[in-house]
Parts: sequence; structure tokens; C-alpha cells
Amino acid sequence: MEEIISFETASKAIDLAALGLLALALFGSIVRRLDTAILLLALQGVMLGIASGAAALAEMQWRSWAAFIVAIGVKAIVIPLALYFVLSRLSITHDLETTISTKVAFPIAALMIPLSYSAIRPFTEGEVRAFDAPNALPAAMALLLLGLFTMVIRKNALTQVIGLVTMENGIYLAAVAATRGLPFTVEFGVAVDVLTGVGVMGLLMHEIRRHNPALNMDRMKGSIG
Amino acid sequence: MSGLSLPAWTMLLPIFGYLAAVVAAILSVNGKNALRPVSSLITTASALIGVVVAVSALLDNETQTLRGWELFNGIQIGFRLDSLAAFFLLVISFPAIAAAIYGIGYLDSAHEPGHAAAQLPQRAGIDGAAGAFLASMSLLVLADGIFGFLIAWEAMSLTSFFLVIGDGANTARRSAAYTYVVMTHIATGFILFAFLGLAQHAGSFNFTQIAGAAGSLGAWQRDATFFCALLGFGTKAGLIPLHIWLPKAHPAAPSHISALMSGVMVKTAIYGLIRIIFELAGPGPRWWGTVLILAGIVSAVMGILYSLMERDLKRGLAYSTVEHLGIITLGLGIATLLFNDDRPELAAFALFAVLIHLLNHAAFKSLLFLGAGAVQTATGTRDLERLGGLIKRMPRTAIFVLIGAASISALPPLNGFAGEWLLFQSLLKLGGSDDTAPIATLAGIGAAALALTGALAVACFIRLFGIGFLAQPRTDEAADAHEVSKSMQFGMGLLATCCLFFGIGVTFLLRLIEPVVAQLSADSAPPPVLFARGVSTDSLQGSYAPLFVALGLVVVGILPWAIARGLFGKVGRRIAPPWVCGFRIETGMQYTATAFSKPLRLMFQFVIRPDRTVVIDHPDSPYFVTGVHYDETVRPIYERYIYDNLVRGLFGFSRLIRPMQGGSIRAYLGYVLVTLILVIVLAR
Amino acid sequence: MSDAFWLIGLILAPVFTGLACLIARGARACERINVMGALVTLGLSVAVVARIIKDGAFDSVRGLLYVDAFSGLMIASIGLVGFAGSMISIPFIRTENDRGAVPQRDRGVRLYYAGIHAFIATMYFTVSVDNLGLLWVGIEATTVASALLVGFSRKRAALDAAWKYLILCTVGITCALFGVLLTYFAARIGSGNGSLDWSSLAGPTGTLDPDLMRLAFVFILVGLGTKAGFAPLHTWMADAYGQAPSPVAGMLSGVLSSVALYGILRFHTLTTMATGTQFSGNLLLGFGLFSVLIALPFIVLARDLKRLFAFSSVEHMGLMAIAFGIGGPLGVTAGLFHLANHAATKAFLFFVAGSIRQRYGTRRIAAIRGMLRVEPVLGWMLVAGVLAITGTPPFGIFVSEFSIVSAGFHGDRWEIAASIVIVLLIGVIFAGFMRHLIGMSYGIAGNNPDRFAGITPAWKSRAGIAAFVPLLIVMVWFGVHVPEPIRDLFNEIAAIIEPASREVAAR
Amino acid sequence: MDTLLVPVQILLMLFFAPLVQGVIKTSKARWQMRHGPGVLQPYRDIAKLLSRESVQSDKASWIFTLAPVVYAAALMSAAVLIPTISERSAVTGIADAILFVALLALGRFALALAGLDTASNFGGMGSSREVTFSALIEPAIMLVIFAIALPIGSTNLTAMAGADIAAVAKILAFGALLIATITETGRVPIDNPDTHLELTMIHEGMILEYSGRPLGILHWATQVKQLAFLSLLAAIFIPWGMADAGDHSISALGVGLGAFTIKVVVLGLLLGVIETSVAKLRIFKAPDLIGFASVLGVLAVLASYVVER
Repeated sequence: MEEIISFETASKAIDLAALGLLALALFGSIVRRLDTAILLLALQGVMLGIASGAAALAEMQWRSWAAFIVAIGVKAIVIPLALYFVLSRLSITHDLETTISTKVAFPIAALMIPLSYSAIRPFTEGEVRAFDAPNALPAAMALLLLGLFTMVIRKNALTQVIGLVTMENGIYLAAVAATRGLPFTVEFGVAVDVLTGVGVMGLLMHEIRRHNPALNMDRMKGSIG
Repeated sequence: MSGLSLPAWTMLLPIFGYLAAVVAAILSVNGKNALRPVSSLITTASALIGVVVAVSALLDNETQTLRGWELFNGIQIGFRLDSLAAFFLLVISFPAIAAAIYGIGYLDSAHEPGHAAAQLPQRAGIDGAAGAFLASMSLLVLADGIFGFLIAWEAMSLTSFFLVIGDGANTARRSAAYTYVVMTHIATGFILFAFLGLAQHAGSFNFTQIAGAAGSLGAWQRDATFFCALLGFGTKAGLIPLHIWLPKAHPAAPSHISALMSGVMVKTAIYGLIRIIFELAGPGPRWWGTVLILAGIVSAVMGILYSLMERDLKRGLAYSTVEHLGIITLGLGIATLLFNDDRPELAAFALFAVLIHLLNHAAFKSLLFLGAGAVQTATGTRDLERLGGLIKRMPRTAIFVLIGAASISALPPLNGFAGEWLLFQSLLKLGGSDDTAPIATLAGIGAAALALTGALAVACFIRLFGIGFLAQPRTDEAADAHEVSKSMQFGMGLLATCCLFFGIGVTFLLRLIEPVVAQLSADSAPPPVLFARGVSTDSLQGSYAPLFVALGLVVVGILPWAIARGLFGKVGRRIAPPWVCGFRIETGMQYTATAFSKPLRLMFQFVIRPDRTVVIDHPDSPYFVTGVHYDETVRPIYERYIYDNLVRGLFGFSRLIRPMQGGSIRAYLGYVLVTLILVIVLAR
Repeated sequence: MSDAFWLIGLILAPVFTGLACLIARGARACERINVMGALVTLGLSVAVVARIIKDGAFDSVRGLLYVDAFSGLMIASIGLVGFAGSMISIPFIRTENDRGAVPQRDRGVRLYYAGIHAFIATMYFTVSVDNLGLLWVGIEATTVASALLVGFSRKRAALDAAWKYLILCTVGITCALFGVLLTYFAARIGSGNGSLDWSSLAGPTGTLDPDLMRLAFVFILVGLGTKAGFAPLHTWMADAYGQAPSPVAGMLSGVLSSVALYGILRFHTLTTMATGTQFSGNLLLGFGLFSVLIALPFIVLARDLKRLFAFSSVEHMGLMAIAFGIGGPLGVTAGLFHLANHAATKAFLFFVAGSIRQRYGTRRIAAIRGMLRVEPVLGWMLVAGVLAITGTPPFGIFVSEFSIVSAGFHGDRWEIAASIVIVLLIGVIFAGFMRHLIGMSYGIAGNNPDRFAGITPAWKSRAGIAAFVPLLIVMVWFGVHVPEPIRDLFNEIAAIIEPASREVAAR
Repeated sequence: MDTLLVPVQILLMLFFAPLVQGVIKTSKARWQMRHGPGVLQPYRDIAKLLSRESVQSDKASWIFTLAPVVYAAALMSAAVLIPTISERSAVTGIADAILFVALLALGRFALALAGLDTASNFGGMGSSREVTFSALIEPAIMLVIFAIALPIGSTNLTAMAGADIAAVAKILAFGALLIATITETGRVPIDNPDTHLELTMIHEGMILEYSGRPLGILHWATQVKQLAFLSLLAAIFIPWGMADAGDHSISALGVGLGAFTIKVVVLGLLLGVIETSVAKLRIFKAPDLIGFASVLGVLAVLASYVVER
């Protein structure tokens, strides 16, 4: 069938979604409360949904729709809910104890963005302009770094999963931005892996809680050296 | 002259023989007790074959090669038996005969815990390792190509490592073996550099091709190669200050192995140096020779000084090995300097000196270690201060050791002096090679150092023999010592005979090794004439005719007694206790080894820095002393100032890094993030 | 039967074995299935490798799978180590089970066997797919599969280790995925159509945008480098290898890290085709040197046997990276040879370590003393293994390290300097190893080592022998002689990894 | 005629040595305003000792018995090497200056072992000091030899006899060799030949246990050694009147003999003077003097090249 919106519009939408994601991730790396962080994660999912939705409308291929479903379904609903569920079961305060103060964390986190832009600019600007959504790739990279950064500064296992999912979102964004998308096998494999990965993490978390109820990663010191 | 002109494959016979010995040892682990000596006997036979192969190769003087197989990336395993290899095969093999035979009796009746070979497995271990050790050494000299060389080199180090550590029962041996294996391994690294540099230039790993390409080497390549080779082989040769493993490791091994390590193994380093300098990387600039000469001087003097300070029989001998390797290096330095000066005929002379001394050292150092082993077997101790009076209790051993001591002290007409005489002559040739003051002074200093070393060696071995074997036993162990078993006597006797014959018949040796020198100095090298009849005043060379000197000594020795007899007739001889100012003579009155070397210790304080500890114990009042303990130990300065700091540095660094692995997952994630960012930034 | 059959079978056989183990009744049955499955898998891998050696690369399942010489090498090592691993598992797990150390008794055993075979399957999958995206999928799959094995003994330390392993590797792998995407974009910019098929990318038609490829390689290197264990991304290794059951640790260290390296090298090739060898080569060289340097202090100060070996893995991954970084036919073949040697040797060592742990009831080096007296056979196996891993003849690693260094000497002055540095570092590492080895094998046996004398020694059971002997044979064999076809294989791979230098290794 | 030179030389050395000893003793006595026993006294002493039976330590072994033989053999053969009446060393082509040093070492080796063999503390002390000092002096001797031998490129004593090298070098070398002589012959200021104070004695310590014929032989050999050193000094530094190596006519040899006698007597007087005029050094001060000899030696080597002949 033929597309509902033009590629240009889709690109615009993806572009905006990318910026939105960027803002969310940046904010997410410094929020104080755990459930807020989860909420932000859900919003990221929504943003991805918008992006992939736009792509799907433009491409009108069933697997783009599949991508859209995954984004909305898994990233915006399932994972946040699962995390919230675990959180409610956890015997911990919903306050996040970050290790470094926000005053320090925020500038560092903010630095990731110009870094990403400077790294990818040559392909999104200038004569070899490969993409219609110039912000998509830089944003994706920034999400990657921000997610990692979140994992570094947060003690709790949940927040680490959140950071991880943020990174995944980055990838997802990049994948979506690749209009006329990746080979299906790849996308499929990626999806399966991510799901099983998160599943295994849940399993381990479940086990770990037996001796580390707060899932505090700093109580996880292995033997030194 | 021409030998048996054996086919090429025979060069591998000794190696296979040794390996057969290893197999025999392994089989005998749980075998019957009667099988004990089998392995040693096979080793003996293989060593004999080795001697035959080597001598015949030297006699018919042609290079034989065996193509092996390609291992990987052009690494070729091949074998070559040229004159140099043959000579070293000889140096390896003839002490091996003695050591193997000696080993039979020694292992039957070794005292020291850990060497006690009553239980078969351990003995099998020692025999097997010894076989592998000899095999690797023979392979080392036969290997044609750096890879075979390195494999043999490492195998040699490892097998000897296992022999040194034995059953590792006591800490001292463990640490000795550890120091040894680590130092030799790191040294191997430098040898690797030297070789790989050459191989890269030649585009081949084979000595033949490398030697072929040596001409086009760049100056700095030569120098780098030489430098690395000096560090690497210098460590194995025990040049000060790279030697610290040597006096630890050599004594720790069973004595017949110590004999092989000290008498033979260290020589492989000289082999490597000769190959590098004269075939693969040379000729180079002058400073090579100078450096070698100076290094040799330092090692020789310091080595013999430390040897003088030792109370432990075998440690003393090990230090004297340092000394002699220093002397050999000195000679090699002379040869190198002259070779690099493009004076092949003079270089040839120096090479003769080096090789002869090397051969002799193999004989008498092995002999002395076997002797030390015999003493240890008979008394259960190696501490000079606990010995004495052994000459009456183990007369044959005493004679053998005396011969060894006289040879190593370079006394005419024994073999030690022949080598030293040639060295002095080559120093003279060096001084004459160009009449500039520096070279002359170098020669003069070298001569002085050699003389000092010789004199100190005399002192050292007078001390060793005099305190250890003469006068009264100082302890009960020494008092009820007994002569050792026949096989041990045979081993020692064999080498003692070598010492005598190498001394008298040095001329024949010189003619035997003529092809070696010719191969190295690329010049038909007539062996130096030791003995010139009929003197024409224009060409008056220094000369030394061992046989005549020996005869002369006998005649002149008899003469005064004959005169006395003729003039005053026969006189009697009474046996009486010695006069000690009217006191009853006690063993405590005898001079101790420590006291004997005291004056020298005082005079050379500034280099050897002895630690003196005097403990005066008095029960209550300081005026009523019940006993005074005096001990003086020598802890080498370089250990104090170099090696300790190195080790400390390593561990400091490690402790510095260790917290990085703190166990905090967030830190780990942090590393990932930082690395990622860094690489991104760097990559742009 | 067609090649495709063998190949698919190779990947499916372990899967089915795993499933069979899962539903099997009782531990013994499990073991039997395990043996059969392992044998079948080994046979298939041999068949595939033989096919590759005989007549080159081939694909199947409509280009989904594609194996060339490089895959062949990996399949061979996975086959060897995987087989040995599943063999040694039998006595190992049996002992653990007897001691009640296996959670949920027989169920735990079933899960274990299912786990290792799934793990093996994922590794086979990774090295035999054509599409780089699927390659990524495979590597992530190995992580997921092995994470549970690492945490097998539900102890706290094990779980923590597993968690670290999972998180770090997933993070890394996510970065790698981004790298894959960038590669895809690079392909699109370079040649209009975006594809991730190796056969087309590396083919003559494949053109990639150099700048973007460069960035892509950075992410790939850091991402898969985490998995391969380059310092400073190696941090999970010590815990994971230390806590994983020794057979698993052996497989992780022996082949899994090499599989990750395999991934890196595929992209390395693409990058070199796009930007020339310098860029990615130097990165590899840098990471390699740093890894060897970082491994040193931990080896010197190691307290725990398996952690010691873990850090030695860091060192050896570093050496391989250096070899490939040096590049050229010599460097690459040397690196590949080292990869093979390391697989066999390190697996051997970990299996030995496992036996030691079961014998002494501890992994503390200080507590393991006088092995040559207490347990001579095992003791000599340890000695042999350590000597082999530290690069002493007559073992293969000596040859490969020698070749790496000599390759370095054929390079420019930086590479010469690098090889000099690594030789010295290796020397010091040897010193560290010997210190531990002498203590363990010769030291005076303290605190009653006979406490655990009762256990059935792994190295004496038939399965144990079946595990140790092949590894030992390979270790020694490659030390004295490398057969012609294998050398050709290496040269072929060298031509694949560095198309620039297609001529066979010089001399 | 040449082959006859060997026995002539041996007999000359053997029977001349006590005389020189006598000369030295007499000159000492005269310088000390004593009358002295006369120059022939050493002959009488030796004769007396040779005719006496000997007493041997019951702790000692055959080393003790053999030592005097080896000692005498070594030193007397060493004496044979030195050119005396002719510039030609009696055994040219068989032995050279280096062997001379080695033979001294051989003698020392034998005697020091004997000293240790007696199981009394004096012997050990003597040996210890003996080997110490000779270890220090041997480099000096070798340096002197090289100072002479390097320019002429030979260690053959015939060639070294009256070799023409730079005067400066000769003087320096002479100084070094003189000190060496004093040390090796155990004279003041290094050692005191006519005391048995345990604090000072070196040579006497080693032979303390000897008596009768062996002691006589030892004394004799020591005197031969002393003569050998004196004739070495003479041959190298004051070669006047020696018969040319070429012609050994009776006349030439006669002249040589005369010259030789005069030279050694003069040198003996010189030793006497030194022994009277300086005080004995503390035993651990002696090394400084001996070290000085080595320094002179090095300078001699340098001078023999730097300074014009």
C-alpha cells in the first residue's frame, strides 16, 4: 500500500522525537526519585513510539509496524511496568542515592551531547548529508553515553537496568532513523536478545535479592585484585 | 689430520642417547632397584659418543648440516656441525662422562636431605633431568638457526631449573631456583632481541643465511645486537653484576649436576657470544672488545674475592666460576678487539687462548665440584669450618681435589697455567697491536688484573684445600669421614687425568682446535708455537714448553736433596706433636677459613663491604663473659643496591595498580565509559 | 549430504543435546546424553573444518550462514575446547553433586548441561553467520547463555560475578550494536544499498564510508573488546572466571573471548578496507599493550588460582591484539596461531585448576602447597600448563609468541619497540607465574591437604582423560610441528583478514 | 756450550745464594755497628741444618713432607730462568718471565699448604699473610714484566735482559721491582727475616714447624729465590758486562761472571741499607707500600709508550 505521510514529514517527526529523547535521557540521569526515573523511561518509550510510528506511516511495511508495536508495547509499557512492579516489591526507599551530586553530574551528562554531535556531524551536515533526520544519530549516540553514565552514577540495580534500557533506546532510535530499515533478521534477533537479556537480568536480580535485598550494587564488591 | 669422517646424521646420536637415558629413567621410576644405574650408564655412553663425534669432526674439519622441518612462518628447525659446534660438543661431552659415572655412586650415597636418592622416583627424576639437560646443551650447539637455539636454550634452563630445585624441600633451594629461572628467562629475552634483529635483516632464521647477510648490517644494528647479546649471554655466563643467580643455583643442584652447570652450561653463553661476534654480527667497532675486557676484569677480580670470602665449599666454587668466566670474557674481549681491528692473525692467537682456557676450566671446575660432592657425601656438610683432616680419611679424593686446586690456581705444569700463559701472551699481542698508550695501558691493566686474580685464586684454593683437607678435623662429622665409592673416585680421577694431560699436552690441544680458530678468524691460523728450539736473537718469543718444565721441576726438585744426601748422608725423621707455646694442641687452635681470608677482607673492604656481627654473651655482669660469637658475612653490594630495588619497584607498582580492580561494578562501567569517550576523542 | 547439512547440524546438534539434557531423567542419563551430543558435535565440527580446508568457504540457508577459513579456525577451537569442556564437566559436576554443591541436585545438573550446550551452540552460530548483525546477535546470545552458567552455584559471590558479567557485557555489546548500525550507515553512504552481509561487504563491490567506519570501529572495539577482555574493559573477567564452574571458565577463557575477538577482526578487516590498516591496527596495538601491562601486576600479586589464570587471559588477549595490530601476513598468522594455542592451553589450565580446587577444597594459592608430593600427576599437569602458558618450549605458545615478536621486528620502529616491551613484560609475568607455581608445586604442604583426598579425581576418570589428553596433545604438538594444511589455513585467513596483503606469509 | 749453560746456571744459583745472604747480613751488621758473623755464615747454617734429623708434626700429612721438595723445585727452577752471566736465559725457548711468576706461585702454594698442615696456629697465620701479600705484589711484578715486554713484544727473558726502553719507564719499573723483591724475600719493612714474633712473622710462620734437613732446604731455596730476584733486577736494569747472547766465549762469560758478582753484591748491600734505615711497617700498613709498587708499575707501562725511547 502507499504511504500516508511523506518521508520528509517522517524525518521531521523522527528528528523531533530524537530531541525529545535526548532531553528525557538528560533529565533522567539526574532525577532524584526512582519512580520518576521509571516514568521518564516510559516517556522515552513513547517518544520512540512516535518516531517509529512516523517511520511506519512513511514506509507502510509491516515490519515497520512491528517495530512500532515493540516500541509502544515493550519499551513504553511492559518494561516500565515490570520495573515498577519490582520496585514496589523492593524494600527500599524510592529515593535514589546518586553517588555524585547533581551539580557535578549534570554538566558531565550535558557534555555527552556536544561530544556526540561533534563525532557524527560530518555525516548529518555539509555536502555528504546522508540523513533526513540530522538529530537522530547524534541523539542516539548521546542516549548511549547518557545511559552508560546513568549506570555509572547510580547504585541501584534497577537504575542500572534503566540506564541499560536507555542505551537500548538509543540503538532503537538509530535503527528507526535508518529509514528503509535494517535487514529483518537483524532486527528480530536484536529484539529477541534484548528481551532474553532483560529476562535473565530479572532472574539474577531475583536471586541476588536473597542476599542483597536493596539490590545495592556497592554491596557487590567481589574480591579485590 | 683426518678423523673418521662420520655421516652427518651421527651428530644427533648423542642427543638421542641422552633422550634414551631420560626414557630409561622414567621407566625405572617404579622399576626394580637394580635398574638404578641404567640411565646413568646410557648417559655415559652417549657422552662418549659425543666425544667421538666431536673429535672426529674437529679432525676432518668439514661442516655437516642436517635439514630439519619447517615449523611455522619460515621457522626452520635444522642442525649443523661445524668446527665451533664440534669444539663445544667436546666441552660438553667429556665432563659429562665423568659426571654421569660419578652420579651413580653419588646418588647411591648422597647425604644432604633432598639429594638422598635412596627412594627411586627422586633418583629417576635427577637422572632423567640430567639426561634432558645434556641433550638440550648438545642440541644448543648443534642447532642451525635461532629458533632451535632458543628452544634448546630454554630447555637447558628449565631442565637445570628442575635439577636445582630438586624436591624443593627447603626454602633456600626454592628461592635459588626461582632467581635462576627468572633471570635466565629474562636474559633469554635479550638474546631473542639480538637474534631477531639479525633475522629480520637477513630475512631468515638460519645461522647460515644470517652469517651471509652479516656484511650488510648497519652500524647501529651491529651495536644493538652486540649490546643485547652481551646482556643476555652475560647473565648466563654470570658476569658481574648479572651473576647473582649463579652462586645461589649452582651449589643447590646435586654435585655432579653442579659440575655440569658450572663447568659446562655457562660456556654455552660464550658459545653464543662467539657466534654473534665472529659470525653473525661482527666485525663491529672497537668498544665491543673494550667493554668485554673491562667486564671480564671486573667479574674476574670480584668473583675470586667473593669466592675467598665463602665458607660454603660449593658456593666458593660457584664464585670462582664467575671469576673464570670473567677471565674467558677478558680473553674474548682481546680477540674481539683485534678481530674488529682487522688483525685476524692476532685475534686467532687470542681465540686459541680463550678456547684452551675454556676447555681447561671445564675440566678442573667439574673436578672440583665432584670433589666437593665427595666431601659432602663423606661428611654431610659443605661448611669449610666444619671440615679438616680429610686428607688422612679420604686420601684419593684429597689427591684429586689437590690436582684440581693446583690446576685452577694456574700452577705449572698443570692445565690451568697453559691457558693463563696464552692469555698473558695475547694481552701482550694486544698491547703490541698498535703502539698507542690506551691500548697498551688496557693490556697492562689486563695483565695486572689477571695476575691479581691468579694470586687471589692461589690464596683461595690454598684456603679451600688447606682448611678443608689438612691438619685436624674440626668436627666429628669430619673426623669419621670415609673414602667415597669407586664410581665417584673414577669420575674424579678421569677429570684429574684430563687436568694433567691437558697441561702437558696443550700443544696437541692447540692443533686439535686449529680448525675452530680458522673458521672464526677467517684466516688460516697456525697454533701458537709454545716451544722454540735454537734461539736466533732477532726473533725471541716468549715460550713455554710444559713437558720440559715438568721434567725440569723433577730434576731440580731432586737436586738439593741429592746434594745434601751426598754431603751429609742419610738423616732420620721423628714424629712429635707440634709446638704451640707449651699448651696442649687443640683443634680450636687451628686457623679457620674466616680467619684465613681476614686480611684480604680488610684490604678489599671498600668493594665487598662485609657485615660483621660480634655477640658477647655474659650471664649477669658484663665482666664475666661466657662466650663470644663472631660472624662475618658478605652480602654483595649489587644485590643491596640494584636487585632489591628492582623487586621493590615491581611490587610497589603492582600494589599501586591493584585497587583498580576494586570490585565496584560502577567503577568498571566507569572504565568502559571513559575508554569509550577517550577513544572517540582520539579517533577523530 | 550437502555442506549445508553439516553446517546446520553443527549448530543444531548442541541445541538438541541441550534440550535433551533438559528433559532427561536423572543425572546419569544427562551425562550419557552429554557424551553423545559432545561426540556428535565434535564429529560435525571436524567434518565442516575438513570441508573448509579441502575446498574453501561455502554458504548455506540462502546465504544466512557463511563459513570461510577464519570461521573454520574458530569452529576447530570451539570444537576442541567445547568437547573437552563437556567431557571434564562429567567428573566435575558429579563431584560437586556428591558434595551437595549443586543447587537443586539433579535439576541443577540438567540445567548445567543444557546451559553449556546452549552456550556452545551460540558460539558456533556466531562464527558461522554471514550477516554482521546476526554475528552481533550471536555474541549477545553467548553472553546471555553463559551468564547463567557463571552464576551456576547460586552462591552470593557467583551471583554478583554473574551480574557484573551480564551488565558489563551487555553494556559493551550495546555499544557494539551501535557500531554495527554505524557500519550499516557507512555501507549505505559508501555504496547506495545498505547491507550487513560480510560476503558482500568484504567483497570487491563493498565500499564503506571511511570516516563513519572509523567511528563504527571505535564502538565495535570498545563493545566487543569488553567481551574479549581488553584492559581496562576486562574487569568482569576475574570475577566471572573465578566464580564460574571450572569447565565453563575454561570455555569462556579458551574460546569465548576469542569469538569476541573474531567479531572485532571482521570489522577490523572492513575498517582496513575503508581506511587502510593504520587506524584500526594501531588501536588494536594500543589496547593490546595496555592489556599486557595491566595484567602484569595482578598476575604478580594474585591470591586466587582461577583469578590468576583470568588475568593471564587478559594478557594473552592483549598479545593477540598486538599481533593483529602489527598485522602483515606474519603478524596475522602469528596472532591466529596464538589464538589456537591459547584456546587449548588456557582451557587445560582451567580444567586443572578445577581439579585442584576439588582436591584442596580451595582456590587460595597460599593454601595450595606441595602438589608434586600430595598429588604428583595433577601437580605435573599444573607445571606443564603453567610453563606452556608462560611461553616456554616445547609448547605451542612459545612458538606463537616467538612469531608475534619476530613479526613485530619486521614492522616499523614503533612495532619493534612494542615487541621489545612485550617481551620484557612477558618476562616479568613469567617471574610472577613461577613464584606462584613454585609455591604450589614444591612448597611445604600445610593445613592437611588430605581433607578432600576422598574425591574421585577428575583427571583419573575416563571422561577426564578424554578431556585432558587432546588438549595436551595440541599444546605440545603445535610446539614442535605444525602440519602443512593448518599452516595453509592460517595463511588463507591472513589473506581474509588483511586483503591488502594477499600473498602468503613470506618465507 | 749453550746446553752447558743450564747446569752452570743451576750450580751458580745454588752455591751463590748463601753468599749473597751473607753479604746482606754482614752489611746490615756493619750499618748497625755490629761485627756480624761473616759472609760465610749462611753456608754453615745450611750445612748444619742439612746434617740434622728432622721433627715432624704428628698432625701433619704427606703434604708437609712434600712441600719442601716442591718449594725448592719451584724456586730453584725459577732461578734458572734468569739471565745472569750471559744475556741469554739458560732455558730460552722453554720458559719465560710469566713462567717465573707462576713458579713463585707454585712454591708459595706448596709452602702455604704445609703451613696449614701442621695444625698449629702460627702456620695458618703465616700462610694467610703470605698469600695476602703475594696476592698484592704479583700484579706489580706482572706490570713490570709488561712494562718491559710490551715495547719489545716478547716476554722472553733473553730479550728482556737489557731491553732498551724509555729511561723513565726503567726507573719506575725498577722501583716497583725493588719493592717486589723486598716483599717476596720477606725483608723489612714488610717482614722481618730474623724474628719469630708471632705478630710480625710471615715467611717464618709457615716454616716454623720445620727442622733439620727440610728446614735447611727451605732456607736454601729461599736464598736462591732472593738471588733470583736480585739477578732479575740486575739483568733488566743494569745489564752491563753480561756476555752477549750470541757468543759464549770463556772470556765473555768470565767478564759476565765478574760483573754479575759485583752487581748482586751491590744490590745486596743496598738491601742491607734499606733494612737498617727503615722501620718495619705495621702489618696492615704494608699493603699501602705494596699498592704503591703496582702504581709504579702502571706508570711504567704508560711511560714505556708515552715517553720517547
